[in-house]
Amino acid sequence: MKTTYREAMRAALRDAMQRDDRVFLMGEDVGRYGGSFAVSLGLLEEFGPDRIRDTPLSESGFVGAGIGAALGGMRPVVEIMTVNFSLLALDQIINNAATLLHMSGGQFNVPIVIRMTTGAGRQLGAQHSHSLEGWYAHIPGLRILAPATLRDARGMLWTALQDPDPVLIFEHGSLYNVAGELDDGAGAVDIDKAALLRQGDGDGDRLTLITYGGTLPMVLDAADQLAGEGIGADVIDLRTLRPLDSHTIVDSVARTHRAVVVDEGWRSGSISAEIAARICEQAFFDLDAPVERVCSLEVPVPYAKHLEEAALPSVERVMAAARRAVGAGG
Amino acid sequence: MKTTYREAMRAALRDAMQRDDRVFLMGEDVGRYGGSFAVSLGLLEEFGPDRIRDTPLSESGFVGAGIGAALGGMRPVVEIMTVNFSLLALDQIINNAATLLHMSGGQFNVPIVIRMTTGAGRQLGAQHSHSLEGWYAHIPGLRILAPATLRDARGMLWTALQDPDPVLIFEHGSLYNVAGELDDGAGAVDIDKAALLRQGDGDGDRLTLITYGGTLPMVLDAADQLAGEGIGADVIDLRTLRPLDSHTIVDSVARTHRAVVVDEGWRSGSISAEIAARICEQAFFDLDAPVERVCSLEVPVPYAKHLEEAALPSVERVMAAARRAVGAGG
Amino acid sequence: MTTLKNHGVPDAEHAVHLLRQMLRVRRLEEKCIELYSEAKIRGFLHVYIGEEAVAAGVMEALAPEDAVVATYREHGHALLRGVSAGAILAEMYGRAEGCCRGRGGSMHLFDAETRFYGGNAIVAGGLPLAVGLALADRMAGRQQVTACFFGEGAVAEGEFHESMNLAALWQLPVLFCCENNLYAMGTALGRSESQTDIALKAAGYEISAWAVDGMDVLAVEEAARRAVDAVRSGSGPHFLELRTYRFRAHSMFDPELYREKSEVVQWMERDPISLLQGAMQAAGKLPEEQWAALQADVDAEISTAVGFAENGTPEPVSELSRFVYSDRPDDGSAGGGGTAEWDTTAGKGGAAG
Amino acid sequence: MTTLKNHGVPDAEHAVHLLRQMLRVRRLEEKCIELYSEAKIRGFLHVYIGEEAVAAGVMEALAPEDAVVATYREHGHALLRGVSAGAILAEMYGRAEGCCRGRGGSMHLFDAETRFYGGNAIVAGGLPLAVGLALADRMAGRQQVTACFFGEGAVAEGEFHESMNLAALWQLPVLFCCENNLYAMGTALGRSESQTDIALKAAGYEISAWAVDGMDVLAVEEAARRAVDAVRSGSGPHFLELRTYRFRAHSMFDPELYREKSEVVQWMERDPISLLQGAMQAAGKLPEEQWAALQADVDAEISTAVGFAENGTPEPVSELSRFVYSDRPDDGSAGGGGTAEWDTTAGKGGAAG
Ligand SMILES: Cc1ncc(C[n+]2csc(CCOP(=O)(O)OP(=O)(O)O)c2C)c(N)n1
Ligand SMILES: Cc1ncc(C[n+]2csc(CCOP(=O)(O)OP(=O)(O)O)c2C)c(N)n1
Ligand SMILES: [Mg+2]
Ligand SMILES: [Mg+2]
Repeated sequence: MKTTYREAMRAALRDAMQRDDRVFLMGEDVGRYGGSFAVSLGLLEEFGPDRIRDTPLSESGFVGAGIGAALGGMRPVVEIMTVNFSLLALDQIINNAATLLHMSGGQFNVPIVIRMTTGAGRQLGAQHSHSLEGWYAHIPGLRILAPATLRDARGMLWTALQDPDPVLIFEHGSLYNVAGELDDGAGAVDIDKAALLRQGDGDGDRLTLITYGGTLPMVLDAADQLAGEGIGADVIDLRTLRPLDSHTIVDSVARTHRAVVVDEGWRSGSISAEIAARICEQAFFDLDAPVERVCSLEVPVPYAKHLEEAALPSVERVMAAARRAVGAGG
Repeated sequence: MKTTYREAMRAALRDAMQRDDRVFLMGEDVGRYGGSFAVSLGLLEEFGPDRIRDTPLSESGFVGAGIGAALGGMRPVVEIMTVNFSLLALDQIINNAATLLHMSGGQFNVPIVIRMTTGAGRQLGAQHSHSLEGWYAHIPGLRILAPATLRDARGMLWTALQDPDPVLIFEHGSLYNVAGELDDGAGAVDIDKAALLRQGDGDGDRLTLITYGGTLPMVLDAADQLAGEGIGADVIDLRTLRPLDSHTIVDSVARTHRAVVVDEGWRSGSISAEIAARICEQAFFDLDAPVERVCSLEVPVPYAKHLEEAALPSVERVMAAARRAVGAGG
Repeated sequence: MTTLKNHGVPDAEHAVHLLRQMLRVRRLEEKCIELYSEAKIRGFLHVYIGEEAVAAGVMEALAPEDAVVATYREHGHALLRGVSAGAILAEMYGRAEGCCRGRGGSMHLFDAETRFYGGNAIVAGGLPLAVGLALADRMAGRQQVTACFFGEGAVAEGEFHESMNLAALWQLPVLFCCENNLYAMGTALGRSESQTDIALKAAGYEISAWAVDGMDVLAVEEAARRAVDAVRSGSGPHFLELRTYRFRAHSMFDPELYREKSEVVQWMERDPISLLQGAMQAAGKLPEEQWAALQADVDAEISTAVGFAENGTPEPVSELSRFVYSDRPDDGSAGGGGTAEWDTTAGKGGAAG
Repeated sequence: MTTLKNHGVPDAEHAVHLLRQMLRVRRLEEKCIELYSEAKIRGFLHVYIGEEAVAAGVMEALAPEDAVVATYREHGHALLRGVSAGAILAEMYGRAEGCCRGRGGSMHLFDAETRFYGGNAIVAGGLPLAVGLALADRMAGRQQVTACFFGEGAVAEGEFHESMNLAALWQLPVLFCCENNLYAMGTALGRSESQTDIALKAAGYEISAWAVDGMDVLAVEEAARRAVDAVRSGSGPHFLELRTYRFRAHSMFDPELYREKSEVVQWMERDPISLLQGAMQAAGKLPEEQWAALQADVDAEISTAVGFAENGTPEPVSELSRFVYSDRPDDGSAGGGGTAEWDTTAGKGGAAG
């Protein structure tokens, strides 16, 4: 079946709503507008305004209401238009969703799913271009997902809804229009393991490219080109940023001895730092070169196209880092 | 002069208010109550309610108003009672304070200082025990300070107020009562460099202990005890978490070849990850063992004393990590 | 001292019940203060002394299937909702027998059985939860009410505003109970709100609101019953401004620089317990020996509770990482089993800090 | 079509000025749409077409030393505040000559010279800034006013609530201008507010508020002058609810599923430009040739501006890291010089990713 990332997300929502009466979608303009990125287009007509629930502009209020509804037995899917606005709801996410289970000694779990668009690349300027999913991954009590493929766009939501605890799903804005083939029977996928999407081969240099979300297409592209240069790259799609599946990473690095992490977040304190730190901790004596990090430049993302492009990771920067890592110059 | 951390902070505030008419303090209960941690006790009487300005409970509102006042030419010191409540103000801090200069092409800098108490250790439970200063250090446009000594408590504020850009000062709650000697003439200190507070010596094993803020006393204590075991520890007080002074860290590690980072933040995605990553990037071939990290357990901080203690870094855990790092068992 | 509103002849048995309820809270908290000074209890401790009529009156109006959301000043709410004094004290002792296994402490009491959803130490942080609980009831077609308690200080927070609007817009079954004790820590109402008539503020959201004498438990109960009935019958959220006063400091650390002792003394003359007790005695409905027996009963309850807490066991440190995530059947997956510090033992570098 | 309120005999010269101001905004934005479809402008673009009377009327009441805070729908505000059409268009082209050197784009126009503090793409995010700007004026003893524009959608946000309260509590010189165009993206007012009378809501903060026909530039100006005078003279914040309508889609991506075409058409009959033009022509105060000349003038201004933007230079990539922190005299410290990616070149591992 030919589909797009957006359609896969929509199919996942529809499917969840059909399977479980307790599931409903709530957020700004999810209904009459059709979703700010058109993900929920048509669902209002199908499920009505109670279950496709438009909210006023009040991120803290409706995210908190989602948490309350989860406590009350529902399975809310709360959409925050973009991660940028989620800063207004952080108190509810961190001080309530992530902590209630522990504070209550195991009595109150919070089965909420919060979806939001993330990332830059569309010239929206500093206040609309944050990539904060890696930052969110710092918070115990949350599970952080970053579907990068059609399969995951289709399959992660249902698994997330089965989770008794809060799950945040970050959808990179540049992925919605990605089109491709998806199995007709595609459904729930695990959300525990990273995926080794490609295993580098050949007798030449080897390395592991680690990424997730919006930068995955770029990294796959780089891996292709590197293969042309005789560099065999493993490509790992992290898929879940918390808990991080170190095993898959360390396994690969133990074979390749070199790693490049690609992450659209700002470099300092990004999830790329955590990954680099873990590789050094857990594969120190396997490692033949420092772990390279390709991140966004540490600037508020600028509007102008040429400036924005210069600020974000690119195939060229990934390739250069890969070449440095294998000591092939750069 | 004998003083306490709290008194040193107060003296710094008084001093700044006296020196510069544009400086004022604003926050919940900074005036009539005397400050929730008694830092501003007595200042209302001295400077009046206009400049020691009590605010309603509205973190986003008054932090945003502080940003506006800074734009309007004032030099506001905004107190958020604790970092836990700063989550309510994150939109203003990240989307406005940290980005206005860049978005406006250099026209509008934001000379605000935001102070807040941070940290656990007083049995306040999950919603009152966050250590998020390292997390804040991810954000470009902010400068993040963590005074750990009397000298810095006394001296960082004035330097921060000279800074044309937003500065966040994190005061660990366990430090307020720390007493000691301070030069009568103690004043402004630089906020650019980490401090090598102690240089390990002897012919035995060597390592670098890196920390900041509330865990500094514990690390100094551990260094003393390690010396007794023949392990010579450099101790670095980071002082400023953004920008991070990698040079001081790397210089020391180049001599000691081993490092332990101690940080009260949750381990995954903490500033300890960034430090470990940088050491691996910048001193890879100098490093003889993986960088150790001693962080808080990844749980919402529990109330019960024995559980809280088990969750936080301790002298014992620092010592054990140090011994592991130097390969002395553990 | 007979400044109780005339509610007609109060049913003696019910009045004694209310008196007992208030007294239970009072004695529990007096004991907490004592235990705090003995360092048996730590952290922040916020007592409700002086405000007992509010929780006592409102709880009467609720049914067991209703839900309650409160603040960090919630010992009374928990107790009167049905959490035992023993479970509450054990929690403050950090015991496994505490209502949150020692993880919550004074500010974070929770109890699933009585649908007591906290205990929230973030001012106004509970309001959106209450809205959501009510939304769940509404969507599931249950005739349940969620009562949400918060201080007048919370009214300045954005979360108050957003919650009021959502509840009103969607006509959700929430009873907002604003405990207006005139101070938020050291900040007097007039220094925190441009409009100090809180009930009037609620009307700005098209929510029916009225102000009630929060020292008069009968008045509180009457108002709460009226409001709960309306909420339950589907006429949307209601709002009570309960005018009360906190007799003690904000917490154990508060030197009370911000108010005159005389103001406190004046309010103490309207102590909700004395008011009701006095009125009943004046009406000849509370014989001395009954009052003495009631007090003895309550004292016994509290001292049993202290014993329970004292004899409790510490939650094992080995359980510390539990409840970060829900327990799951052990499927070997990374997310299950309450693992708190992911992967730290898995590596070769031995990084278990 | 003469549904303008009777403001007495309008001064012809002044009315022509207002007409010109509105037309400048209209033509600028029509050009923006054109340029957008040619992909010369990117990102989000929100036009103000239909709402021009609001900015035009309010700006008349402000003095040069006053401050303005607006939203992401702010081209008109910037232009009428005095930012040149060239600097605005160059910004949308991402040019160094843009009013923010290409870093801001359509949603983030800023201009220090005219005290235009943005451009803010976070709904309600500008309100606290306006409160703070007014606080600074107040503390410094300056008789200045801060005008803060925001949509009716922003009213549901907590930041609105907190800002209103602070401004009223401290009696700060803010003029709140709520541009009530009935929709927040696809959400009609009645679906976002339980109380849809926004001016009434403001009164809940004890802020003087009144509703104004936002299609009638003379009415807007009159109300704004009255309010600004009151604010400037120290009688605290004032609030205008300006009832208007957006003729176009929310942004370039909006299929407008949420409203009827007929509703839009009906509102277009009250196009603020046609209304004033019609009234003046009816009163014989706008000869055909004067109207033609005015249009030609405005067209010339806009096409000059387009030329300016087209001929602008890209901000050099080497400058990208500037303005993360303020430029400082080169003291060699880590914090200075706008370094964006700390330390990446300093290490031995060659980690400059
Ligand atoms: C968001 C937030 N800000 C600040 C605090 C610190 N704090 C705790 S209680 C309190 C006063 C609250 O007053 P009120 O809502 O009137 O309740 P009361 O204590 O009077 O019952 C403050 C400021 C907090 N817990 N949460
Ligand atoms: C905090 C936040 N939430 C959501 C958005 C997305 N968004 C942009 S404009 C808008 C509608 C705002 O409506 P209103 O305030 O009425 O202004 P208008 O666009 O009608 O001028 C929304 C939801 C945002 N920019 N900021
Ligand atoms: Mg109060
Ligand atoms: Mg609108």
